[in-house]
Amino acid sequence: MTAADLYNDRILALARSRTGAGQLEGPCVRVSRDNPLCGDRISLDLRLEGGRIVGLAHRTRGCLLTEAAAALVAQLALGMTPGEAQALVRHVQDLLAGRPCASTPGELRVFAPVAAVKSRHDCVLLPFAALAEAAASANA
Amino acid sequence: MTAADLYNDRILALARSRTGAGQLEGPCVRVSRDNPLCGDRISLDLRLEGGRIVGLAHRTRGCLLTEAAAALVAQLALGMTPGEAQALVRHVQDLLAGRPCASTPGELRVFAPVAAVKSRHDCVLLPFAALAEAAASANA
Amino acid sequence: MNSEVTELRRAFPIFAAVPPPFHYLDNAATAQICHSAAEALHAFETRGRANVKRGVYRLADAATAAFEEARTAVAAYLGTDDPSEIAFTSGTTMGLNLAAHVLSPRLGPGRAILVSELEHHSNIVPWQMAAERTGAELRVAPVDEEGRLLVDRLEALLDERVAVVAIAHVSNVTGILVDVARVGAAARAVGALLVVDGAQRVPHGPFDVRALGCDLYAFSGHKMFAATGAGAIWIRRELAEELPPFLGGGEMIARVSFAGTTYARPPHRFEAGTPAIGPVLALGAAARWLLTLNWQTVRRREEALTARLLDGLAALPAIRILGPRDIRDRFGIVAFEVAGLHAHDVCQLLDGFGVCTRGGHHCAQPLMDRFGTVASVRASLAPYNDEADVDALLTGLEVISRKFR
Amino acid sequence: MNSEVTELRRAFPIFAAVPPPFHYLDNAATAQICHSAAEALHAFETRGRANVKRGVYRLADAATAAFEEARTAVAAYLGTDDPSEIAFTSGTTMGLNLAAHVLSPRLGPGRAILVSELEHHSNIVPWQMAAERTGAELRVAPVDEEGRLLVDRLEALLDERVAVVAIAHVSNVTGILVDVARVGAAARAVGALLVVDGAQRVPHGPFDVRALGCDLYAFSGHKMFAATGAGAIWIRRELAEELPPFLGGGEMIARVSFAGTTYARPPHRFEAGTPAIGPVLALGAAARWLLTLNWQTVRRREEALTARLLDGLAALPAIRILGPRDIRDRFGIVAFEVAGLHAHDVCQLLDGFGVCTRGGHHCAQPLMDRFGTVASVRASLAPYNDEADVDALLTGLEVISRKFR
Ligand SMILES: Cc1ncc(COP(=O)(O)O)c(C=O)c1O
Ligand SMILES: Cc1ncc(COP(=O)(O)O)c(C=O)c1O
Repeated sequence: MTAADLYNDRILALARSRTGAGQLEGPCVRVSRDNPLCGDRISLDLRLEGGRIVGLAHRTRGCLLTEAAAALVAQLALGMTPGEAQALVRHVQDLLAGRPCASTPGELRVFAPVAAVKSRHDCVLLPFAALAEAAASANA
Repeated sequence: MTAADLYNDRILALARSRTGAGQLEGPCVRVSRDNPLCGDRISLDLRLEGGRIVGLAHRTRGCLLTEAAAALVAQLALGMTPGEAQALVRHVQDLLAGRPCASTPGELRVFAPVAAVKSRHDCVLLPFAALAEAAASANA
Repeated sequence: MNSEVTELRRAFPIFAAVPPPFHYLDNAATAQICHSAAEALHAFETRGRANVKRGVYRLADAATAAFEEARTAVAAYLGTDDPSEIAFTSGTTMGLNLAAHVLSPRLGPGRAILVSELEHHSNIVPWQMAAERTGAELRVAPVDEEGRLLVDRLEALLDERVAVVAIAHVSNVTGILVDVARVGAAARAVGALLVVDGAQRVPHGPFDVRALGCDLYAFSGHKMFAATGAGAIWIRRELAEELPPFLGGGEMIARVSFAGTTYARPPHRFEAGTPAIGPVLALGAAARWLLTLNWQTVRRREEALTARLLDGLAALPAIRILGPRDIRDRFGIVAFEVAGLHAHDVCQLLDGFGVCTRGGHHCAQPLMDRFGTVASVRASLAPYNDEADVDALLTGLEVISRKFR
Repeated sequence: MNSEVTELRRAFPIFAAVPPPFHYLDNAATAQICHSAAEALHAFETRGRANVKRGVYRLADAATAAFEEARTAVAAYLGTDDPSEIAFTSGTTMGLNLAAHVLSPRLGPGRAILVSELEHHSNIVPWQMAAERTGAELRVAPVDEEGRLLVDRLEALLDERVAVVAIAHVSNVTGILVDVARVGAAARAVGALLVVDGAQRVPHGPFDVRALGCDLYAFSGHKMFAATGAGAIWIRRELAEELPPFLGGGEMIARVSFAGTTYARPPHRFEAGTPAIGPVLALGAAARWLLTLNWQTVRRREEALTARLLDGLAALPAIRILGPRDIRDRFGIVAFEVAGLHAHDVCQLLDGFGVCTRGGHHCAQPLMDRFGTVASVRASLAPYNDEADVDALLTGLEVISRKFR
């Protein structure tokens, strides 16, 4: 693993895309999570209709990896059921543990190089964990 | 240094002599000291007349080295001035530090092998420290 | 020498370094370090040194990963797969002090702490201090004349005022194994928490800490063939989440401000400041290595050696064994007196035979008081000991008591 | 490379182990271990292991003697010839927690503790906890926009209610040297005790701790080129005799009984349980080795390097230095931000150039708040650093800010 692998063009492009940055108007589920080790933080809004995610927005203050992950969360989650959204975090965990499974969405594999850098796993996980928490409470 | 050097015949003979074991009748200075690391303890009585030590007795519960040192203290101190008695402990300290001086009483040299075993220095020092304390307060 | 033992000894660098005769029987004070622990320590300090928990460069990332792997290994040794139940400390003493502090909010006037008469000072003094600090009462469960905990008497001292029971798993003087599961059940019945001093149990093989029914379990790395400077405390997950921190500093916080500080979750809440990283890695390596041994064989050999030691001591005229004469529910730790000789003299003279033993009160003065003595000699076994070690001790004692009494 | 530095580097095993490029600039987090410390540690653990303070056999006697010699060496490094003023701890954090606990009897409602805004969490959280425990007030002396302590403001906060002042000798974020002697005089004038966090001062050469006019002085071995797992606290002799113990356990007692326990004299009163013997011996060896260096030369080189670093950073467009731009009263620690880039990303990318730096709040969130930021990158120097290290950092930053912002 080199820094160039970690900060590959796709991750940089994701981070710069700022997909989903902002906040939802109207009723939604809102969760905030932070990473106590570095102080990074995400605040995520989620709206469900007919059992599907129809709106997602986030305010993220974090490193490039967290920003990229937040953008990917915003891309992937729309249209998912809460269960599918919750499953994403486990797929990311498996990927970072170096054992992605066959059903891991291909888009997540952009984070495969992070597997080698344990101290950055939480950076990637933060937005996915926030999504899972929001999806769980939206479903409750 | 071997155990045989440490427990040489002269030290054993001193310890077994129990010189000075017992207690003084009548007015005297009495001090007690213990060695917190091993729980050994000496209680020492001292009587001065005309600026000289004329009586000394001790109750000692200790190892062979402490017993031998207590016996030697009882042998040496009689007839000494308080100042001479107080000087003994410094001579023993120098001896144990491996730098005896010319004026160190020859009798003390029986403890020279103990210099090599730091953990036993306090065993030898205990009776001498008690003597110094008693001499100082008898003199006060 | 037994060939299994010969092979085991190769895993301990000290035996290649100290010339014979070298009969190391002071394992209860500190055991020798195993090769894998020494190598983990040395490799980290000289080739992989970086601080843990925050750094992102490769050296720091690798150090952090290794640190967390050590946690996983120690958890595995205690039979749990939840590493967050393991907080690293500097040793058993620190762990027990941590326990006494984090449990203090449960203490106060009208509440009680129950310890036993067989405890090491490290499992007495922190509770005396906690009692003084909080106004709680300190109760003491007695032992019988062999030093066995009187569990009935302990149970009789348990009522709903008792908030904490603190007890050794194995005595460091007699090697007696305490029936912690029974104590735990009795403690739970009155709502008390159970703190176990595991210092002398952990070197004798892996076990299932959850099955003991205790709440906190403290131990030292240096007694389990790792380095000096690190130990650990296991804290039951559900309890750990509720407990306050003990020490304050870096790495144990979520956010610090003068308006108010919030704390990290377990185990980090209990790990303030830079940990003893090298010694922790050694502890993890030792745990991993110990897990590869065949403990049935090791235990059987230890029992046979303990019996040989007890029988040999009983055959010597001037010896008084403190504690039981049999090997029932005990590990290989035997304390004894030599009539007419001071314990320190005996140890010093035994050193002349290349035999390393400990003399003194073994930091268990209340138990010494119970045995009616001030000091004793203690021989304690490890898997690398064999018949030659025990026989050297017995021969030495025979000569010494003939010559010096 | 400077030939003096080349020679110095040979005294640090890491440089033979990690292939170039390797520019270690994370010394404020943990410094690399010097050869003599590594050897003292390894020799003790693998060839000389025995517990200290009680054993009489040769191995134990030698361990105890070496342990006390380490105490003497550390005392000498601090300019005192009274080793009983040195108590070994597991590190700065532990030392400061010890201070906060042993001084607690002097705290209470109506009393105050004074710290500063530039402190490391280890010198904040223990005092917040002490304030909460005792009902004392916590006062905070502010710093200016460069992070320099406003000593006038500190003095204005001092009145006879203040029982303890706790302050860093050198900031771990800006490298600023605090005028401890002036703070000490002001503290004494109101009868307050002064506790100094010396973690970042001790790696920069010997000094006279008594001349500082403080009462307790805590530091870590791993930051002064020794091993992880041990540090020390200096406690002024007369004060130490009066203070209660902190942790309870073996070796810190005079006599234990359930009727009442009495404590050993300093320093043993403050050293409960088996110490981190190997790491302590390493600390002693490091102190002895450091005393052989020519510190005038070392300091001059560090100043020149610090200036080169500051100038280089100032020349880069996107960099904001946190703290002073000059080298007056500061050591080689420099924190900075790269506009538009997160500190962790910068550190990760610098690692690609073989440059090891730290990113984050550096356990000094209040100071980060003062600087109006959350995280920064920190480069910190040691005697083995040279121009090549600083230049690699500057080149890396230049490339990174060009490519990734
Ligand atoms: C100023 C300061 N104080 C205290 C500490 C804490 O030291 P340790 O983590 O070794 O306990 C540090 C180091 O992180 C520091 O820089
Ligand atoms: C039963 C018991 N508890 C506690 C301790 C203290 O362990 P440490 O000195 O490693 O903190 C010991 C060892 O001395 C022990 O045998």
